[in-house]
Parts: sequence; C-alpha cells; structure tokens
Amino acid sequence: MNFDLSDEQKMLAEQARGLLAERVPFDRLRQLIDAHAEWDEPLWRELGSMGFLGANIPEEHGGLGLSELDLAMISQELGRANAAIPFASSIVLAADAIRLAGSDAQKAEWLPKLATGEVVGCFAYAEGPGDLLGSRVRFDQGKLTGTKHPVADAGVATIAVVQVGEALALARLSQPAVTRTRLDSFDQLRPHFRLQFTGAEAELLPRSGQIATLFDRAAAQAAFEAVGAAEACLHMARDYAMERQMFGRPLAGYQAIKHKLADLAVAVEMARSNAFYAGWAAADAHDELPAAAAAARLTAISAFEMGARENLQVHGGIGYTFEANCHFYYRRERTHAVALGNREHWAERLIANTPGSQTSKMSRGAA
Amino acid sequence: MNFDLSDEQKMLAEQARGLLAERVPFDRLRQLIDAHAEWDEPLWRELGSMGFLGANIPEEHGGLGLSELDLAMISQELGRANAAIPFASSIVLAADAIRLAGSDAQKAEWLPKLATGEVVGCFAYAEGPGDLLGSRVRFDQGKLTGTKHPVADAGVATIAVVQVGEALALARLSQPAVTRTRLDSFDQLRPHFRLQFTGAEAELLPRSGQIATLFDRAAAQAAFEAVGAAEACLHMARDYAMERQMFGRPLAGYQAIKHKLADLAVAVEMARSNAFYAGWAAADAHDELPAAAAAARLTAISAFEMGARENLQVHGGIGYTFEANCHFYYRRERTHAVALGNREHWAERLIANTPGSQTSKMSRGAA
Amino acid sequence: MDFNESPAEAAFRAEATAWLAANAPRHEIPEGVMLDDVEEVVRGRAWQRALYDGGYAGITVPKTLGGRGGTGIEAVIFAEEEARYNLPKGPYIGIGLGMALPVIGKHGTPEQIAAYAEKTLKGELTWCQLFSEPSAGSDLANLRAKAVRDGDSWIVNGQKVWSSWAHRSDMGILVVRTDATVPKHKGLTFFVVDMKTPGIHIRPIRQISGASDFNETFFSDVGIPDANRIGGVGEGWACCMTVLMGERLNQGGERGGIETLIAYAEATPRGSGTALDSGSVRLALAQALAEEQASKSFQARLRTMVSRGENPGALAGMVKLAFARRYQQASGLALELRGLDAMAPAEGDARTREIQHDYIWSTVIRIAGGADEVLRNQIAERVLGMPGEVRMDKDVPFEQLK
Amino acid sequence: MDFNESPAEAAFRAEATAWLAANAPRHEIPEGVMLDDVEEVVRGRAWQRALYDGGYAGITVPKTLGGRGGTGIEAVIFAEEEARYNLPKGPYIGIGLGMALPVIGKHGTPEQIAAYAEKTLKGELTWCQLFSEPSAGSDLANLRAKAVRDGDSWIVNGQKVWSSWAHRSDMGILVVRTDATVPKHKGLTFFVVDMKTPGIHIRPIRQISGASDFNETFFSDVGIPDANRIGGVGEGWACCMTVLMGERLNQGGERGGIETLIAYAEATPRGSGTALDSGSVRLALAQALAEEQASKSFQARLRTMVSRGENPGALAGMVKLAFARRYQQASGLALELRGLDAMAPAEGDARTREIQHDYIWSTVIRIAGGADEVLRNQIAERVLGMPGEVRMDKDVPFEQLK
Repeated sequence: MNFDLSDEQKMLAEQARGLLAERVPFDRLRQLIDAHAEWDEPLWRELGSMGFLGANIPEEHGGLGLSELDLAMISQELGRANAAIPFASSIVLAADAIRLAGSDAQKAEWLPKLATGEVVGCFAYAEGPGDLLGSRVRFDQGKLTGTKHPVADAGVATIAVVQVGEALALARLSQPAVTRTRLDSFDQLRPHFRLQFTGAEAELLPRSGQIATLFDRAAAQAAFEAVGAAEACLHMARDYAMERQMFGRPLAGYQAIKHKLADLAVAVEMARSNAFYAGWAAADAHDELPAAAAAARLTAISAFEMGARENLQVHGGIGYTFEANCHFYYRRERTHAVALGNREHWAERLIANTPGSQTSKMSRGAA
Repeated sequence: MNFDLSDEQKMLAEQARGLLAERVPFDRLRQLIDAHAEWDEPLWRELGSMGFLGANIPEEHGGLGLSELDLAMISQELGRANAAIPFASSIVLAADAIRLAGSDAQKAEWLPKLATGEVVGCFAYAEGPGDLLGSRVRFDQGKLTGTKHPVADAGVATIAVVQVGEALALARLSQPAVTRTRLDSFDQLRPHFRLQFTGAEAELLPRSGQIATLFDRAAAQAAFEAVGAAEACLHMARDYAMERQMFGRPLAGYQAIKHKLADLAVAVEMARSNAFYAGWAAADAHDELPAAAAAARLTAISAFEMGARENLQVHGGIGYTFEANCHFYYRRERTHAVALGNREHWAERLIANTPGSQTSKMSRGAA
Repeated sequence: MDFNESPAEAAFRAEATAWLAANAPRHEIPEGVMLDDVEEVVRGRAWQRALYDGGYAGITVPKTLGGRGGTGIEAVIFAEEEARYNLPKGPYIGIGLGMALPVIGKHGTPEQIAAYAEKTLKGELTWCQLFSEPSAGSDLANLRAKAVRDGDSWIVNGQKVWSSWAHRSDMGILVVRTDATVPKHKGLTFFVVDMKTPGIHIRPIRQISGASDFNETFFSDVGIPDANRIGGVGEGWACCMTVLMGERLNQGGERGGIETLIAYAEATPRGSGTALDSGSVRLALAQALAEEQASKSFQARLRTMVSRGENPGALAGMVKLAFARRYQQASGLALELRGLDAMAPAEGDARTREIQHDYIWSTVIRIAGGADEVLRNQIAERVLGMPGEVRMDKDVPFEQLK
Repeated sequence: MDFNESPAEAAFRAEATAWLAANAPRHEIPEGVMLDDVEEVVRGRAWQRALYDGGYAGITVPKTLGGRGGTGIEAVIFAEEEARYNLPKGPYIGIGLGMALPVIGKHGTPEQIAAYAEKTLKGELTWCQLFSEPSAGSDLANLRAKAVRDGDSWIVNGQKVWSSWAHRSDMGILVVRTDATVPKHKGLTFFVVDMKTPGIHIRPIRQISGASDFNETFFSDVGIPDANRIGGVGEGWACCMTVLMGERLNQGGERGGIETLIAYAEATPRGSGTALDSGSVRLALAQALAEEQASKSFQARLRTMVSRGENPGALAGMVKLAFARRYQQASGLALELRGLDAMAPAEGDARTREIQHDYIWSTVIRIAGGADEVLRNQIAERVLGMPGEVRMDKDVPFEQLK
C-alpha cells in the first residue's frame, strides 16, 4: 500500500505551482477585476501550450493521457492561486462530458482543440434558483430551446455542453439563436452568463446516463481545487499572524488564533485525504467513486469555508480591504460551495452509496 | 417595559436555591445513586410542605395560585441542583394536564393532592423509539390497553396521565391491570419505567386538543431547568479552572478555556432570555407561547449540551470520576434533550409559528 | 416582567409619534433614491436641526449640554418610531452624538462644551473618528501617530484608518501618542481637530464590498491648538474608553433578520416544493431564529438594566458576538441553499444581492467594534472573572516595544 | 497511489493469516463471555506467549530486543488480521509492548534489557503506567510524587492516577521527582517498579461509566533499587517523551463507526418512515461519515509515511482530535434522534446501550492521550510553526512554583 502522490505527481504540482506563483500574483487578480476581464487569457494560452490543459485527455485525442489524479494536481494549484481561467468549465466538465458521453466523431472533433485550449467549452446545467439540474430547457429535432443560467465562463467559450433532462447536448455559441448575457457575479474572477437558446442548432452526445458520473468526477477535481485554496488561506493566515504584533507579542502566540488555525489545518488534511481517495477512485476504482466523490466534496466544502472565513477574520480590518488578498478566496469559496451541488446534495449521494443502509440498497437496486 | 424577574421572583428563586444547596449537596446525589433510589423522598416532602410544589396551582385547588414564571424559578433551581424528584412529571406535566384538560371534578379530586405532593403523578407519552407521541395505546369503554415506555417517575406515582391519540386519560397505577417495570435509565437520578396497561380502568380528561399547549408550557419550564443546570456547569467549570494550575498558571488564564466558557456564558444568557420570554408568554401572552416555547427549548438544549460537555472537558480526567460532579449533568442533559421532543421537533414548531412563512400560514390555517 | 410601557413611557411614545408624523415626512429619502454623499450630509444636517428644534436631538444628552436629558428607554422609543421613516441618519451624525459629545461632555472644559455641544446637536458640526491605525486595531493602545508640543500648538504626524465619512466631516476626534517613553496606554492624548486644517489628507479605502465607506487619513505636520486638547496630556486612553463604552451598547441585530431568510428559502424552488422543505435547512434556520429571538429578549433585559441605572458592561458584547456569527452563518447558508444562482442572480433579484452583501458585510461585523476574540476575552474576564491575558507590553515604555 | 500491497506485504499477510488460523481460535474468548480480570490476564499471557513462539510478538521491536524487527506496515497488517479473532489483548499486554519496551530499549542498560525485554514479549511480565497525578495531567511535568536516594535504593512517596490495570500488573513504569530545586521538567527520574513491593497500595477509581478500569496507586516509603532506574538521574522527562510518542501513533477510530449510526437512524421509526428520512439527520451523519472516511485515508497516508521511515509527528494527533469530537457529537446525535427511548431502552436493546456507552466514553477520548486543547496546541506549534505558550514555569525551580 502506498497512499501518497507519486513523485511525478508531486513534481507536476510543483511545476504548476511555480508557474502560477509567477504568472498570477495577487496584483494580477486585482488588475483582472478592475478590467472587468472575463478571464486571464495569457495564462490560459500558456497552460495550453505547456500541455497542462490536456493532462487527462487521451493521447489519441491530443492530450497527455495522464490520470485523473495527475489532472488533480493542476486543479489543486489553480485553486491555490485562485486563477481566473475556465479550467473547470472547459476541461473538468465540457471535455470530460464529451469524453464520457460523446461519439467518436465528437471526440475527434473537439477533444484535441479543448486539450490545447484553442477551443474553450462551458457546461450549462442550472436554470435559475433551486435545483442543481434544470428541467425546462428542451431539445427537439436538433434544436435547443430555453434558458440556462448561470453558466460559468460562457463568454469566452466556443461550445457549450448543455444538460437537457438526462441527456447532454452540444451547441456552438456563435450562432444567432444563442444569446449570451453577462451577469453580475459574486466571484469577480469567475464570470457567469445567461445562455438563451431560441431554437439553436445542437447535437446530442449519444451516451446518456453519464451526468452523475460526470459530476462525481468533477467533484473530485473540485475537492482538490478547494484543498489548494483552503491551504492557501491557512498559510496566509498563519503568516500574517506570525508577523502581526498584538499587545506586545505575535498574534500567532494567542491560543484563540493557534486553535483556530489548528482546526483549519485538521480540516485541510481531512479534505486532502478524501480528495486523494476520490482522485484515485476516479482513476482506478470506479465502483468506489460515488461515495468517495461525495465524501471528498463534503470535507472540501467544510475546509474551504472555514479557511475563507477565518483567514479574513485573522487579518482583522485589513482583511476587509481590496488591497489585502483574503477576499479573492472569500468570494470564490461560496462559488465552490454551490457549483456542482451543495452540501445537502452530496450528503444525499453519500448516504445513498453507503453500504448497509436500506436507502443504499434501494438506490442501488433501482440504479 | 420591564424585562426582568420581579423582586418576589428573585426572592423565590433564592429561597429555593438556598434550600436545595443545603438539602442536595452532590454527595446526596451519590448516595441516591448507590441506593438505586427512585427519588429523593424527604426533599419532595419538604418542598411539598413549604408550598413549592403547588406554586402555580390555583388557590381554589390548594395551590399558591402563582404564575408560570414563578413556577419557573423552582424549575430553574431544581435544574441547577440536579435534584432527584418527580417535579417535571407530577407538577409540570400531570397536574398541568389535569388543569388544562380535566373536568371540575377531576381537578377537585387531584390538584389539591398534587399541590401538596401527597400524590405524585406521572405523564406517559412515548411508546418506544421514534416519535414523540405514541400511537398504539388504546382507550376503549373506560379501559386502557397497550404499553407506554419510557415513563419517568412512574415508580413513585399514584396516577398517570396517559396520552392516547389526541386525548389524555387518567389512570390509577395501583390496580392489577397496570404493570410497572423499572428500566435501566441513562440518567441515574431520573428513573424510567415501562407501564403496561392490560385493560386498566381509566377516565378521559374531557377537554381534548390540549396536548400541544401542555408541551409548550412544559417546554418553558424545561428551558428554565436547563438554564439552571447549564449555569451550574458554567460556574463549576469556571471555579475549577480558576483553581487548577497548568504549566505554572491557572487553567482559567488560557484563552482556549476563557473562550470556551465565554461562548458557554453567551449560550446561557441567550437561553435565559428566551426562557424569560416563554415563561412570560405562558403566563400572560398565550398567542405567543408556541413560538416562544420552541425558541426557548432550542436555545436551552444548545446551552445545556455545551455546558454538560465542556464542563467535563475543562475538568480533565478528574471529571470522568464518580467522585467529581460533572457526570450528573452529563447524563441529565441528554435526558433533557429528548424529553418533550428533540431539537428537530421544536424547530418544526418554531418554523410553523413564524409569521410570514407560507408554512406558518398553512399551519395556522389548518389549526 | 411587564412588556407594557409605563404611563410615562406610553405618553412619550405618543408625543414622539405625533411629532414625527408632523415633521419626518418632508425629510424622508424616497425609496430607491441614492443620494451622493454630499447631498446626504446636507439632508442629514437638516433633519438633525429639525430634531433639535423639536427637542429630540440627543435624547439622553444632559440638559446642561443642550440635550433633552431623557432616559435610555425614551431614546429607544424615539429610535423605534424614527425608524419607521427613511431618514438621512448616518455616521456623519451618529459619531458626533454618540462619541464626540460624550467624551467632550465628560472630559472637556466648559469652553469646549460651549464650542461644540450645541452645534453638534443642531447638525452644524459633523464628526469622524480618528482612532485606529494600521498597527492598532484590537490593540488600540499600540497606535503610532504622534503629536509634539510646539508652543500653544501640537504638531501631528501619522496615519489613521477606518475613519467613516472623514471626507465629509467638519471635525474629528483624534487620539495620538504624545509620550513614547512611558508604557503604551499611558502616553496618549486626545484632541478634536478641524478636518480642514492644512496637512490632513484623506484617501478612501477600497473595500472588498466595492464600496468606500471608510478612509485613511494622513497627518503631515498638522497643527492643532492646545485648546483642542480634551482632557489632560497623557489621559487619552481614558477618553477613548469613554467613547468605546458608548459604542458597545448600540450594536448588533439590525440587519440580516432570520425571518427574511426563511421566506427566501421558501421562495427557492426545490423539486416539487421549496428549499424550506429540507429538514436540514429548517433546523438550521430555526436555530438561528431562536437565537435571534433570544438576542431581542436579551437586549430588552439590558435596556431594563440601563433604565435602572445599572451598567451591563461586557454583557452587551454578548449580543454582538452572537449576532456576528449568526449573521455570517445564516447569510452563507442562504446563498448555499439557493444553489449556483446565488452566485449570479438575475438582474431583478434584489434579495439575493442583499444576502450577498450581508455575507460580505458580516466579515466587518466580526471584526469592527470588538472582534469576536476580543469580545470573548472581555466576557471571560469581566463577566466570569477569569484572568487577563499575559501582557508583555504593560510596563514597557512604548519606544522599547518591537 | 497504490492501494494494493507490495508482493512482500502480501506474502506477509498470507503468512500471518495462515499462522493465525492455526493458532488463534483456541485462544479466542467466546462471544458473550465476560471473563473476570484475573482470568483475562491469564488468557492474555497465554496468547502473548503463543505470539512469541510464532515469531509475532513485538513485530516492530528490534531483533536485538527479541522482537521480529519487522516494518510498521507489517505490524498494521498483523493487527488487522489478528482483529478478526476475539483475542485477549488489553492494556496489561499493550503497555508492556508499546511503552515499557520502547523506553527500556532506548534508555535502558544491557542488563535491564536482558531482564525485561524477552519476558515482556513472552507475556511473562505485564505492565502498568504510573505517570499521571491528580495535579499532573496535561501538564505532566508538574508531578509531585518523589523519590529520595537512600544508598543503593530510592524511597518513593506519592500518588499516581489513571494507571490502567495496575492491580493486575507485575511491573510498573514510573516517573517521579528526584530534585525539586531545578525547573520542573528537569528534576524527574524514570524507574521500573515491581508492583508487589511493600508500600504500594492500589485503589480502583470509580468512573462515571460505572466501570473501574483505572486505579489510583499510592506509594508509602516504597523502596526501589537503583538498578531499576532507567536513564540518568534527572532524565525522566526524555524517557516520558519516548513513551508518549509511541502512544500517539496508535489512537483513534476503533469505536463509534458512523455507518452503524446510519443503520441505527434507519432502524428508528418516525412517522410512517424512519429517522433517516430527516434531512438534518442525513446531513449530520453524512458529514460525520465523510470525516470518518477522511480519517481512514489520512491514517493510510500516515502509515505510508511511517513505512518510509518518516515521522508524522503532530500530524498523528489530528486523527485523534477529529475522532474525539466526532465520536461525542455523533453518539450524542444518535441518542437524540432516538427520542426519549434512548434514555431507558428496552431490556434487549444492546445497540442503544452501546451508544450510551460511546457517549460517555467519548469524554475520556477527548481528554486522555492528549486533550483536545493540548493537541490543538501541538498542531499549531509543530505543524504550523506557531509560537509556544507563554510559560511561567519554565526556568523556575519546582519548589518555588505555586
């Protein structure tokens, strides 16, 4: 048994972290917000040219053919850097959807371009407040009708994978029957859009029943993203507390701060452990993925929530200024907590996939 | 506006507290446990002879005719002392049930004896695990059939008020068609019993529809009991921490302990504030009682739970010994948390009685 | 226990209600209108003048200072009735009445009282607070801005932060270090300063909410006459305590009501029902609501104490501590139960935007006016009598501290 | 990442499985049989002897001490397989192997190793731990029991608490103060003591659970030969650290599994369904289960570190800290969802009684082997590198401390 990342994975993470530290200092994020930018395009191009975007796309489709756990190293570092690129939308969701549910022709057409970043995809599921998956958008005779919102990263996307009931449809966004409206996003570094389809041309991805698996796989990546971000919050808070003097000694010497950050450190390690397991299950143990992904998502949300809130709290008043860096995570965290389904959603999935419970037996019987 | 106890109420509480401090030192509780006693009978007799038991029973029925808020002073002090008497069973539940739902004849027969403590009543509602109110015990042609368990204090009771569907029946326990079996109670100072009725003679209390009100009124008293107990835990923990030296200074000087007890102090004051309001509503504002009682119960459970757990934690290893006094509250607290309905039950009642919500409108429409 | 008002209180409420009905409407800001801050201050001054003329400016302010000399309960009653109108009241008025006036009244000379009290009550002087510094927040006595005596004046240099509305204030209350050779809380002196004095430079702080309600204020060789000194040289700490004690009693609980979140959950579709059908949502919101109710009753208890002349002290911090946590948790939960839509609501969804704002503003509530950790310390020490923190800086001259 | 065992590990597991199948059954304690403690120790010694003869006593104990000299992973594998049988293993064996042997092996003389190691591995010597005192729990170095040199012996006086199974142990590991003129952690010395020495008096502690697993041990002029001293005079603290570090790695997570609580909720009727239909129950139990899964994976990460020879240090305390909280909260929740019946279940309801016991036992888990607060300090200091606590006692001679 070896429950650790491989040396190659550690190296991949380190490489990504180094690059991002250089390209995405916090001032860069402030610039992007001030410019009302939709993304950090140069970063996207660079990651594409270095092969990072295609990490887990099969080699036959122009990717590196690495595992989900390798991809997770990139997710984790993007979370840590709070980078403003459509990685989750395009790679973790759109490309993976095509890979899971698409025809050979669809894969051949889109995966190579998604792998290089030349084409950006987005993934449309919500239809306003409430349920995770929308129920009103229709696909009929090759045409999509209805409204999806919010949809992350739709502004820079060439294609959208659109959830329609149990099915997934693929549409180009440049056609006249598609209207994109940028919404005012709480997370200023992750723009969301309204996508209105008025009889837009689209094609189905032929394999249905893949949505739950797609979300499980995305949940594993999101868990790594959250671990990276929560750890960034932990370190930021620790470093600030070490520096800041309060009543003649470092803030970090006060038990209230020590214990707060110790609890956060535990939450981060718990989230990391579940993320490891979910990443491994995504790559190598598909049967275990539903429970592993649900557990990973629950602990990741808790850790990042605590990290985002308490990091700002430790900073005190300065943490409330735009010049400080706490707010990037404070906003991103809520986005993380609701994208792909909130705690309640994943709690249901975990209970349903827990051996021994009747609920589980029933669900599995029905599945 | 005057949101405080009256001087008379404060004096009543002080009087009860003084008496209990003298009669119920913790060693007395240990004695009772070792003797496997069903109650602290001398204490009961003394409280009866002093009029405490009949505090809120109308004067025409032999009580003092005081208000529910006056009665609450006694509940609070009994909670603080962790006394082993059937006050909640006999006064707060059985006598109040007869008062709310009984006929004039029933009131005249039982209330005077309950007021002096000469007769002890118990109140039977649960029927095993699960729902708050049982649904299987039957009343038919003057006879009770079925099993109620657990029933607190049934061993020393002369009569039981038995919930049967929406109705309440009154039965004497000395008849052959009633079997009492003492169960092994988690709270060693509050014995519980199984009451088996095999065609036992009983009579209905004629006014139906009083059960919810009975529980609301009992919830207000339970909230005061919990406030007394939680405050006892707070003070016990504080005093121990002030005394105990750790690494050369008092344990009470460590921020982890200070903040733990500060949070507990806040919880106690919040619970007290809601208890005040619920006690006042029980006496003077019946319309507001359902929401006030529910809120009081929710904050009381939280405060006592925190108090019972963290008091023992502050004591460290010594807290785990029978010689220390933390365990009385640790066991009593869980009993408090489930008797009269758990948090979920009262959360439902609060939401249903919150102005503005549709749920509330529907419930009130239906009521 | 009696929730009914005493006859005197009821009479006061009737009188206040009538006066407000006659005077408040023409000062109201219409729903949906956003004033710029210059205009808002103009309107605020006018309303304050109307209050003064009506005898309702500074209800608890002693008559000797020009106030009404009323009771705490009367102030609460008036505030409740006043809150029925959308009137221009903000820090530009509140700081003068709630902070400047008490400190000048208690520590000022008769000349100072004459110079400032009535004008402040009339809305002719607006005030800002110049206490906090980048390195002096919870540890206020750690401040570094300093004043050096120069004949009949003091020359002030340094930087202050978190001064609300400083750019629209006539005057500031200021505390600075005048002696670095004594322990830190002993070397402070308190001043009032005319904000138009040369050398004062005000820069808005960009906040994470996007707004800039707060400022940084820089002092470069700013001359302040010694006549503006409040209290003795080196007695600034006591003046600060007067100000901060006044602040503590008026906190918590205005925003973020739980009932609106219950309605929000019920307005959020889920399956064939609403998000309020979820047992976990119901339990969490019910617990928050129960605590909110408790806070209201607790505040009523505190007011009862105040009306008797008792000082609730650190008990008052409990309301704020509980509110701050509940405010962040409940607004965070509301966003979560709403789903992805909460992160980018439709254009007309003002409710979600308000909750987003609450979730951000809650971070300030947890920090300003006594951070969570500071309040817990105060409760442990002052309510429970537990020992103070180990202090490394207490008897050390300020200049020798790191 | 690879959950499959290496060929060597798989081979070891196969070997262990086969050996256990051949040997363990005749040592098993049948389901439902409660042995008295004398009998349990007899059976425990016999099984330990069988392990020794089979080459499985002290799998990670170096061969020089008579152990197997195997890897940490082998120990884990063997423990997993051994746990399939209901064997007599308890503190009477565990303290000897896990505490006495490491400290004697590291700090003892060759003569001491010869005297104790093999006998302990064979189950011929059982051990108890005599560290804690009424005034020395988390602050172990505050202990007061003392030994005074008397020729070739030491005379010990004082009181120890929380010594599991002291009344059935052959030997004890003991730390006492031998010099009160130096700071508190410098004046300690470590001994092994024959528990039959005159002057040792053992009194069971009555616990809140009703059981008496722990003892108080009183020493009245107990003579211990200097040959029983482990390490130098005044080096007792280092010996204690060796013992306690060994303890930390093996904690948490055996009892109170969340899956059984999910089944319990599902077996509790509510309305026309079960308590598991409640959304708040489902959310709370799912979160606990997710954390439990995380702890299992986290322990696998720690074992991986150990198998590489890395020391997880304070990371290991995280598992215990999380477990303690989860264990109390989840067992408390289970009682609550059960309703009043949980407080006095029917006679045959063993499951509820177990959960009651868990709820009580969780208080010990939060305290023993590193209290919550101690573990948080360790994590903050050793994992995050934050400053240590302000120590008033560090350089003060013990006799001058209050």
